[in-house]
Amino acid sequence: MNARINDFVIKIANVNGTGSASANGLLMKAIFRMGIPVVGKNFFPSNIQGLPTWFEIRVSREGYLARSGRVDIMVAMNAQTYARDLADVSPGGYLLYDSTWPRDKQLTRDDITLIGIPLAQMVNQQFENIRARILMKNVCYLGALAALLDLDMRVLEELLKETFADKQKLIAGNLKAIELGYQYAKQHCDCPLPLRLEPMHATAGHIMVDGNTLAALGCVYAGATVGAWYPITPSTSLMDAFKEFCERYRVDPETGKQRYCIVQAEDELAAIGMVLGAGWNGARAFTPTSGPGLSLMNEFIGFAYYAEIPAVIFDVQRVGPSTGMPTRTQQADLLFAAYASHGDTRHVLLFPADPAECFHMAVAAFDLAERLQTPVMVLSDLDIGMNDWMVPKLRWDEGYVPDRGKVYSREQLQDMQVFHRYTDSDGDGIAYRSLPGVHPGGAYFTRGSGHDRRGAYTEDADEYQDVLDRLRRKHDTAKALVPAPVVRSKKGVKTGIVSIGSCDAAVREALDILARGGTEVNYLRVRGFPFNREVEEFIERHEHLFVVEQNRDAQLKALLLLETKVERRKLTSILHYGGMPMDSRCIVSGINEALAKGAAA
Amino acid sequence: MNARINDFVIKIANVNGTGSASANGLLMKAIFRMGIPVVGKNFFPSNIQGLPTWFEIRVSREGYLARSGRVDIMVAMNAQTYARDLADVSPGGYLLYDSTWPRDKQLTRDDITLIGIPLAQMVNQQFENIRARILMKNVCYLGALAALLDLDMRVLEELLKETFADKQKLIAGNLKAIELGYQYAKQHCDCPLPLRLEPMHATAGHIMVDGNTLAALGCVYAGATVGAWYPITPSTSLMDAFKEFCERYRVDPETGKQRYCIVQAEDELAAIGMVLGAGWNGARAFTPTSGPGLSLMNEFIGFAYYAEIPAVIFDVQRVGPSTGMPTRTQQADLLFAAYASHGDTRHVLLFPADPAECFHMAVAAFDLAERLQTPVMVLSDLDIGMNDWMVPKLRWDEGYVPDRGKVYSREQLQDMQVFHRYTDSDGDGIAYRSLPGVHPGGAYFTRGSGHDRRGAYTEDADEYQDVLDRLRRKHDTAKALVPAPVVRSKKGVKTGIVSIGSCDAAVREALDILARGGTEVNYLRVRGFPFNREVEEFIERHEHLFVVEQNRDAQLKALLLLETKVERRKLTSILHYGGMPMDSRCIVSGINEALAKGAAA
Amino acid sequence: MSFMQKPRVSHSQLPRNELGLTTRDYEGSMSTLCAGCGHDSITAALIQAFWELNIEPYKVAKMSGIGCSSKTPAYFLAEAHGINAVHGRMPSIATGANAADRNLYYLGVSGDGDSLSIGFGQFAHALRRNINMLYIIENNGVYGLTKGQFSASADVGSKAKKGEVNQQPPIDPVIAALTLGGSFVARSFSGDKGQLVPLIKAGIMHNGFALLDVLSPCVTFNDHEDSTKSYAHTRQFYHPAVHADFVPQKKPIRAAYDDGESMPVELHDGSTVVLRKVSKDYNPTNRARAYSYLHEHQKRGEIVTGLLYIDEDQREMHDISNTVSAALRDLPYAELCPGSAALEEIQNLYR
Amino acid sequence: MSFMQKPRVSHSQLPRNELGLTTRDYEGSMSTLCAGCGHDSITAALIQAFWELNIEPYKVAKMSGIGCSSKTPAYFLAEAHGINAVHGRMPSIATGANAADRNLYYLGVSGDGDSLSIGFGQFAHALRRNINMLYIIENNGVYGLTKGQFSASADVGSKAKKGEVNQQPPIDPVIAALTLGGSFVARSFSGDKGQLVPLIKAGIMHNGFALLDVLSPCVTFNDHEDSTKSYAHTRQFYHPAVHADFVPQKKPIRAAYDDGESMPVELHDGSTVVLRKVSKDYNPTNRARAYSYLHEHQKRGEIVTGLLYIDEDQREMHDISNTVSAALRDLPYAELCPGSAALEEIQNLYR
Ligand SMILES: Cc1ncc(C[n+]2csc(CCOP(=O)(O)OP(=O)(O)O)c2C)c(N)n1
Ligand SMILES: Cc1ncc(C[n+]2csc(CCOP(=O)(O)OP(=O)(O)O)c2C)c(N)n1
Ligand code: SF4
Ligand code: SF4
Ligand SMILES: [Mg+2]
Ligand SMILES: [Mg+2]
Repeated sequence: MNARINDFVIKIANVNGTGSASANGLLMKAIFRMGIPVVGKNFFPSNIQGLPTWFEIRVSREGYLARSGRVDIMVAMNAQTYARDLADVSPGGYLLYDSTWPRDKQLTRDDITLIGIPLAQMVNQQFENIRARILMKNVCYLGALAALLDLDMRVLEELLKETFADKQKLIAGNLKAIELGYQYAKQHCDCPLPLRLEPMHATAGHIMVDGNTLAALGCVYAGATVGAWYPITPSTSLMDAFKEFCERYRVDPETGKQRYCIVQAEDELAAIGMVLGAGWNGARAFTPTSGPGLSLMNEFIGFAYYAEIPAVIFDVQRVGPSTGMPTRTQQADLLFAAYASHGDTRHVLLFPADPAECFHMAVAAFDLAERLQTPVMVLSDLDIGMNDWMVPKLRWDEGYVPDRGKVYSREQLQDMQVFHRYTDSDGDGIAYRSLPGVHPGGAYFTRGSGHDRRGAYTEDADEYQDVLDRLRRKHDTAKALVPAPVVRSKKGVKTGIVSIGSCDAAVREALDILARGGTEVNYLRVRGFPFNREVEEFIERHEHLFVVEQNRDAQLKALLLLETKVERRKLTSILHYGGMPMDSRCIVSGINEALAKGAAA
Repeated sequence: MNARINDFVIKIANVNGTGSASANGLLMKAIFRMGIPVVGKNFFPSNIQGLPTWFEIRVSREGYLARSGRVDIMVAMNAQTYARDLADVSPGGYLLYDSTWPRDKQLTRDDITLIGIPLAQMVNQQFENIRARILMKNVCYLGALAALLDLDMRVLEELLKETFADKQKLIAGNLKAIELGYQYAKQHCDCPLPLRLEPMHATAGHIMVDGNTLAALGCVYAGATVGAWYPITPSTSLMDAFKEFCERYRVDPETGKQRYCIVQAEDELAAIGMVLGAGWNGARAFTPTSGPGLSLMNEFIGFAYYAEIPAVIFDVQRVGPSTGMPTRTQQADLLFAAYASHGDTRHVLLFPADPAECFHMAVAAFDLAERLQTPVMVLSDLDIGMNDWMVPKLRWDEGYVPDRGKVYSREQLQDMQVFHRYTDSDGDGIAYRSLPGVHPGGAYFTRGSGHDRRGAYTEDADEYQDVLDRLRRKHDTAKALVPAPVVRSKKGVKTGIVSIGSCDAAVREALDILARGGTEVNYLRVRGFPFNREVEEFIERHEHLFVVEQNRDAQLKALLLLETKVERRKLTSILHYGGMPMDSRCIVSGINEALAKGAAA
Repeated sequence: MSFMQKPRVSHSQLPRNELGLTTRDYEGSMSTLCAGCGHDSITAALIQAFWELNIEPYKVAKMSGIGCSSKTPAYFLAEAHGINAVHGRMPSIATGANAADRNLYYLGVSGDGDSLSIGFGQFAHALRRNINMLYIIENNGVYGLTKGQFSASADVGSKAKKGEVNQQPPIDPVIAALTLGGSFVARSFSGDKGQLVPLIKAGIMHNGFALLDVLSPCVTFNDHEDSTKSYAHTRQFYHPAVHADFVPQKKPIRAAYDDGESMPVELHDGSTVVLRKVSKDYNPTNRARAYSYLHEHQKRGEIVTGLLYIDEDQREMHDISNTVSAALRDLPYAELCPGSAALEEIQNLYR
Repeated sequence: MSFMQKPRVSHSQLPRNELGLTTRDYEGSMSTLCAGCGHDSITAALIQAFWELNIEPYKVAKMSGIGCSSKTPAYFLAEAHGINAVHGRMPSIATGANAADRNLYYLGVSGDGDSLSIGFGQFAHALRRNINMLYIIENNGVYGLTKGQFSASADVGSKAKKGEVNQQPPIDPVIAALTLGGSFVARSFSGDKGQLVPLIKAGIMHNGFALLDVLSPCVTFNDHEDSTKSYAHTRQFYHPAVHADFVPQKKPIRAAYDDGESMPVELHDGSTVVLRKVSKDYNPTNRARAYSYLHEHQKRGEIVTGLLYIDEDQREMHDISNTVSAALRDLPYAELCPGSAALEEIQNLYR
C-alpha cells in the first residue's frame, strides 16, 4: 500500500460509559492542532452505559468534512461488535485490538493488517484503581495511535495539560498511559504506518466545535434573554451551552444578578408556551427541541402563526418517526415544520449546514422572528448539533443592531389616534405591534380565534379573510428576507444539485469527484424557507436537478414542487436516511447512474 | 316577480339561546315531509347566549343541496343585525320583521317587500311566562311563514305533536302560537307569496340528518367498542350520538351492562392515547376531534404510524389556524393530516361529502385501520357534521363482516416456531400482529423507537430502513383499498374539476349551471388518500383541471402535486375559505373567467 | 363582536381613585356570557379590586385559556394587553411573559376545564415555580363553552344537563394547590363580592403564585331540573345539538355572610352548596392544618372559603433564578452582547 | 440490541411456582441500564412478585413511557406483550388498553420525569379514574436518560451533576396520589426487596389504581461528588457533552429494615436519605391521617415507606361505567351490530 499522508479514516469501536469519548476527542483535537483538516463523528447509543459506541475520525488533507465511507484503521475495543468492526475495515487497512485477551481465531481477514497491543495488561500493571484502569486503557491506545500515525506527541501532551489544568494530579497518569501505548507500538510495530500524519497549516483561522454550542452562542449574541426547554436528545446541549455562556457573560458585574432567565419546562408544550409568553411581552426567547418536541408544540405553533408572536425554535433533527433513533441523524422534519399545525399555516425555516451557520442563523432567526412576528424554526440536525466540525473562525460585526421589527414605542402610541394591531399599513403584510405595559393606547387582545384587522374578535368571513390573506402576503415577504442559497455554478452546465443542511459536505466532495470524472454539476444549497428568488432562478437555469437530502420521503423535493414553479420531470431524488451522516458515495453513484441512463442531458 | 315554486331561500336571523334553532328545525323538516328537497345551514356564534345566529333554509325543487347565495325571504328577528340582514335580501325578495317595535326608518329598501307582523305583541298577550314568551315568538313566525309560503299545516302540527310526544302539555301552547302567526299573515298579507311550497314526492327514501350522527352510527355498526374524546366544537355531537345509540343498542339485555366504554379524556393527547391503547389491545376504538385537537395528537399519531397501531380519528374540520372560528366550516387540515407528526410519516385519509358517507366511511375507516394497522383519519367538516342534510336512506348489508386485518389467533401462534412482528410475509407491506394476553408465543414489544423486522430495538441503519421502507410500501397498498373517487364524466371533455368533501353539492350545481351555459366540465371527487389509480387516470385524461376546495393554501392541489404525476400547468385552484359553506357561484365564475382567458382548451 | 364595544362616556359623578380614575376606566367590552353567569360577577369584582388598588390598567397583563371563563379578560381593563392562549396552556404563557418582564401585574383567568383537565400539568408546574401572578379559576364544575360536559371539578353525584351522573372524585384546585406547594391558596364565591374583592387584592399583591378558586355557577348547564330541557326534547334518543339552544335569562346568585359562618346557597338548578367562611382567628400559615381543616369540612359537605394558606417567604421564580430587577425585555442590547473580544476569547477554547 | 437476548436455558434446580414455572420464566432480555441502577432492582422484585403470584406471564400487559425506567419492561416477563408509549403518556395507553380488555393484569412502569413533569396531567387523571392497574414510579429525582437534569421530584437543595442546586419544591407522587383521590398509595425503596415484593403483589391484586412510588437511585447522575466528573473537566466552561461519558460501575444499594423503624441510606453520591417504614399498627384507611402522617415525617426529613393508604371500596373505571365483564375486544360482532332492522327504526327519526 502506498503512503496515505493526511488522508484516512480512524474508527474507534468501544462501549459507552467507559470514557472513550474523552480520549477520542483528544486525538481529533491533536490532529487539528497539527494543522491538518479533520472531522469526527460520534455514533453513540440511546443509553447511558454498556452499549456499543463508535467514533470516526476522518483526516482529510483536502479538507473534506463528510464521512468518506472508508475505515483505514479500526481500533476494536468492543468484543461484542468485534466481528462487525473487523468486517468494516477497508481492504488494505489496519485493525488495532487489545491483545491482552485471545482473539477469536475464526474472525480474521487476509486483506488487512491486525495489530495486537496488550492495552489492559499494560494498564493494569501500572494502575491500581479500577476506574483508572478503565479510563487509561483509552488513553493507552491514544499513545499507540500516536506512534503508528506519527502524531505529534508534544501537541498531545500540551492538550492533556490544558484539559487537566485544574486537576494537575491526573496529568501524570495520563502521560504515563500514553507513553505505555506509544512505546509498545514503537517497539513492536513498524512505525509509522504508510497512512500517517504530517503537519500542515490548513487549520489556521479555524475552530473545531459543535453546532449546538454555536447556536447557543448565537442566541447570546442575538440578545436572547429567555430560554425555555425540555431536555431531549440531541438538542439538550444547546441549552446547556447557553446557560454556560450566560453564566460567564450575562451576569450583572455589580449585583451578581442574571441578565437572562432559563426555565426548564415540564414538557415541550409548556416550553413553547413560555417562549410565546416572553415573545409577546417583548423579549427575545427561544426553545431548542427535536422531533417529538416539535410534534407536541404544534398547537402553539399554529397559535403563534395566527396571533403573530415572534419565537425561535431550534429543531435539532434526529431519526423519526416517533421516538425513532434519538442518537442518529436525519432531515425528516422539513415538510412537517413548513406547514406545522392544523389550518392554513406556513412557516419560516432556516437550514444551517454546519456549526458556523448555526451561529449566524441563530442571530438571523431572532431578527426574522421579530421582523415577521412569527415563529422561525432553525432546522439543524444531530450531525451538526452534536459533532465537532472544523469551521472558519467567527467574526462579530460590532455594528450589528438587533432588528426588533415593527414595534410602536410609548411615544408613538401617545401620539396616535387609534392603534389597529393587524392592519397592513406598509404593504408588506407586516402589521405594527405594541408591547404590554408600555402605553394604554397600545392595548389590544391577542387571540388565536378569528379576529379582524383591528384585533377584535370576529366570525365574519370578510374580516377573517382580510387577516388571513395578509398572513399569506407576509409569508411572501419572508422570501426576500431569509438567507440566500449558497450557489456553486458554472455557466452552461445544465445539471444541478439542490441540497440542504448537513448534506453540504458530502455534496461538495461529490462535486469534486464528479468533476474529476469529467462530469460538471452545479450546486445550490437552500438556506431558508420560503424559497427566495435565487432558488427559482437556479431551477429555471438547469434542465435536470438532483435533490439530495436525508429522509425517506423526499421532503425537500416536495417543498420545491409545492413552492417553486419547477416541473416534476426535472427533479431526481437522491435519498439517504439510515441515520448515519451522508457521505459522497451515494451522490456520486446516484448521479452517474442517472446520467448513464440518459436521464439528464 | 314570477312565482318561484319550491325554489327559494329562507333565512332567519335571530339571537342564540332563544330557542330559535328548534323552531327552524321544525320548519325545515315540515318542508321535507311535504316531499320537497330542502337543506338547512345553521350559522351560530361561538358562545352560548345573546349573539347573532342565522339559519338558512334552501328549498330546491331540483334537489341542490349547496347554498345558493340568494336570500328570498329573510325573517329578521335580531335588531343588532337588522341592517345587515336587510341588505342581504336578494332584489325582489321579502323581509319579515316583528312590527311590535318601530322599525328604523332609515333602514329600508325599495326593491324588496317588507312584511311586519307583531310577533311579540301577539305572543305576550297569549302567554304569561317569560320563557314561553321568548320561545313562542319563534313558533309564531313559523305560523306566519306557513301562511306566506303555503306550508302544509297538518304536517307542521303532526311534527309538533311528535316532538312533544312526552310533553303533551306543551303541544297546545305551540299550536296556539303557530295559529297566531298563521292567522295574522292570512289576514294582513297576500298569502301565499309568489315564492311558495307545493307538495312533491322527491324526498321519499331519504332522511334528513347531520354527519356527526351518522358517523357515530357508523361506529356502532362497525363494532367499535371504545370511544375516547375531549369535547370540541364541531365534533362533540359525534360522541354524544354514539353514546345515545349505544345506550339503546349496546346494553346486555340480561345484565343491563354496557358493551362499550366511552371515556371523556382530560385532553386530546389522552384521548388518542386511549384509542391507541385500546387498538393495541384489539378493540375497535376511535376519537372525534377538530383542528386544535388534531394538532395535540401529533406526537401520538406518529407513534401509531411507526408502531403500527390501528386507530380511527374523526377530524370534523372547522376554520383555522389555531382556535380560529370554531363554528365555521373549512377544509384546511388536509396537508397537515396527510403528513402529521415529525419524521417520514404518511397517513390514510377518508373524505366524506355528506352524512351518508360519514356512515359508510366510518365503517370503512375501521376496516382500513385494522387492515393497514395504522391510524385512519376521516376528514369531515362542520358543514357536514353539524348541519342536517338530505341523503338517501342507508342500507345495511347483513353479510358485512368486519375486516380485523392480519391478527394471529391463539391457535396460529401455538403452531408457530417464531413470531416476527414486523416482517412483510405477504408482500403487501402489511405484517401480522398479535394481541396481548392471547398466547405467550405472540409476545413482542411495541415501541416508537427504532426496531427491526422482528420487533427488537435497533439503532442499525439497515434494520431501521427495512421497516421504514416496508411502511412506505404499506402506504402504497392503501391506494387500492381506500374508497374510489366519484366520477361524473363524458367522453371527449377535456376540462375537469377535482374536488373534495362538502364542496360536492356546490360543484354538482355548478356543473349543471355550466352545462346550461354550454360548458361541459367533467368531475372527480377524491374520497381517499393516498390517491388511487382512478385519480391518476382522470388527471391524465384531462387537459385542464380546476381544483375546488375550501382553504386558503390550495391544500388538495398540493397533495395532487405531491402524490400524482400531474403537471403543475394543468391545475387551477378555486378556493373559498371564509368559513361559510361554499356555493356554486365562485366555481361557475372561476371557471368561466379562466375559460374566457383561454386558460383551458 | 365589534358592535359590542361599550360606549366610553365620562361619568363625572362616579368616585375616583388615587389615580383619578373611576371604575368605568377599569371596564372592558360588553360581556357576551349568558345573563346571570357567575363569571360576570367575578369580572365586576376584578374591576372593583384593581380600581381600589390604584393600579394603572395598562400595567396589567391579562391572560387566559379557552372557555367561557377565559373570555372574561376582554370584559375588564380595556387598557391592558390581553392574551387568550390555547386551551389549558395559559400558565406557560404567563410564565414566559413574567420571565420577560417581572415588573408588570400578571392576572390569569381560567376555568375548571381549562386548569384541571387539559391544563392540570401546566397549572401544577406554574404553581410549583411560584410565578408571581394571581391565578383565578372560575369554577363551575362543567365545560360551559362546549355545552355542559362534566369537568374534573364536578362533584360525585352531580348531574349533567343530559342526566348523566358524575361518578368520579373531583379534583379540588384548593387541595391540589395546597399539597403541590402553593404559596397562596384561597377560595371564594362569585356572588360574594364582599369576600371576593379583598381576596383578589391580596392575591395581586402577593409576591408569588396566588391561587384563587372561585365557585361560579353556570346558569345554563346546571339547569337540568328545568323544564326547558324538555322543551327541545324530541322523540326517543334523537336530540340534534343545534335544536336545543334555549338559554333562559337568569339573575346571578348573590351571597354575603360573615367570617366563621356557614351559608347554604341555592344554585340555579335548585341544588344547594354550603359555604363556610374561615373564621377571623383562622391561621392560614400552616399547610398541614389547612389540609385537615379543608378535609374535615368537606366531609361535612361544606366548602370552605377565605384565605386558606399563605406563605410570604416562599421565593418566586425570579428570586430563585436571581434575575436582575429590570425587565429582561428592556435591557439595552449592549448589556446582552458579549462583543467581539469575548468571541475571540470563547473561540480559543475550540482550537 | 439483538445480541442482548438472554439465553433461555432450563434451570431444573430452581424452585417452581404453582404453574410449574421458575423465576427465570419471568425474566426478560438483558438490562442495558448502568451497573448498579436502582431500576434493575425493581425489575428483580417484579420478577419475584409475579412468580409468587402464580400469574401466567402472557396475561400481563406491560406499559411504560420513555426514560431509563421506562425501558425496564423489556427486562422482565419476556412472554408478556409490552408497549413503550411516548414520553409521559403511558397512563392514557393504559386506560385504553384496560378499556378494551378488563381481564388482563396491567402494569405501568414510569419515571419521575415521565410521570411528574410531562405526564403529570395524565397521571392524575388515570388515578382519578381509578384504572385497574399497578402504576410504579421508579423515582430517582433526575432525568436519567437525558443525562441528569432535575425532575419535579428533586428535593430542594439537591445538586445536579453540573453543580446546579435545585430550588423548587418537589412534587411528591405519594402526596399527590393521596390528595387527588387515589385508592392505593404506597412507597418503597428499590434496595428493599423485602418490602417491595409484597407491595407489588398487593398493588397488582388491588382492584383499582395502585400507585407505588419506589425510590430508585440513579448511580450515574448522582455522582457529582465523584472525581469522575473532573476527569472530563476541560478548561473553563467548555464541556462538550460527548466528551464526558465515563460511567463508573457501581453496586446497587441495598436496605432492609423493620416495620416502624427508620433507616438512613447512603446514596451513591454520599448523601443520605432517611427512610421510615410504617409500623405494623399503622392504619392505612384514613386519607387525612395519612396526609398528616406523611407531612409530619417529611418535616423531620424522613421519607415514609409502606402501604400508606388503601380504599378497597372505591370503584374502578369499568365498575363505574357498568361495562360487561367480558373483554370488549372479544365480544362477537353479532353482539355489537344492531342490524338492519334497527337501522330502519333509527332512520325513522330522521324523516
Ligand atoms: C385543544 C382544545 N380542545 C378542546 C377545546 C374546546 N373547548 C373550548 S372551552 C372548553 C372547556 C371549557 O371549560 P372551562 O375551562 O371549565 O370553562 P367554562 O366554559 O366552564 O367557563 C373546551 C373543551 C379547545 N378549544 N381546544
Ligand atoms: C416528547 C419528549 N420529550 C423529551 C424526551 C426526552 N426524554 C427521554 S427520557 C426523558 C426523561 C426521563 O426521566 P425519568 O422519567 O425520570 O426516567 P429515568 O431515566 O430517570 O428513569 C426525557 C426528557 C422524549 N423522549 N420525548
Ligand atoms: S354557558 Fe355557563 S359558563 Fe358559559 S357563559 Fe353561560 S352560564 Fe356562563
Ligand atoms: S442513567 Fe441513572 S437511571 Fe439511567 S440507567 Fe444509569 S443509573 Fe439508571
Ligand atoms: Mg367550567
Ligand atoms: Mg428519573
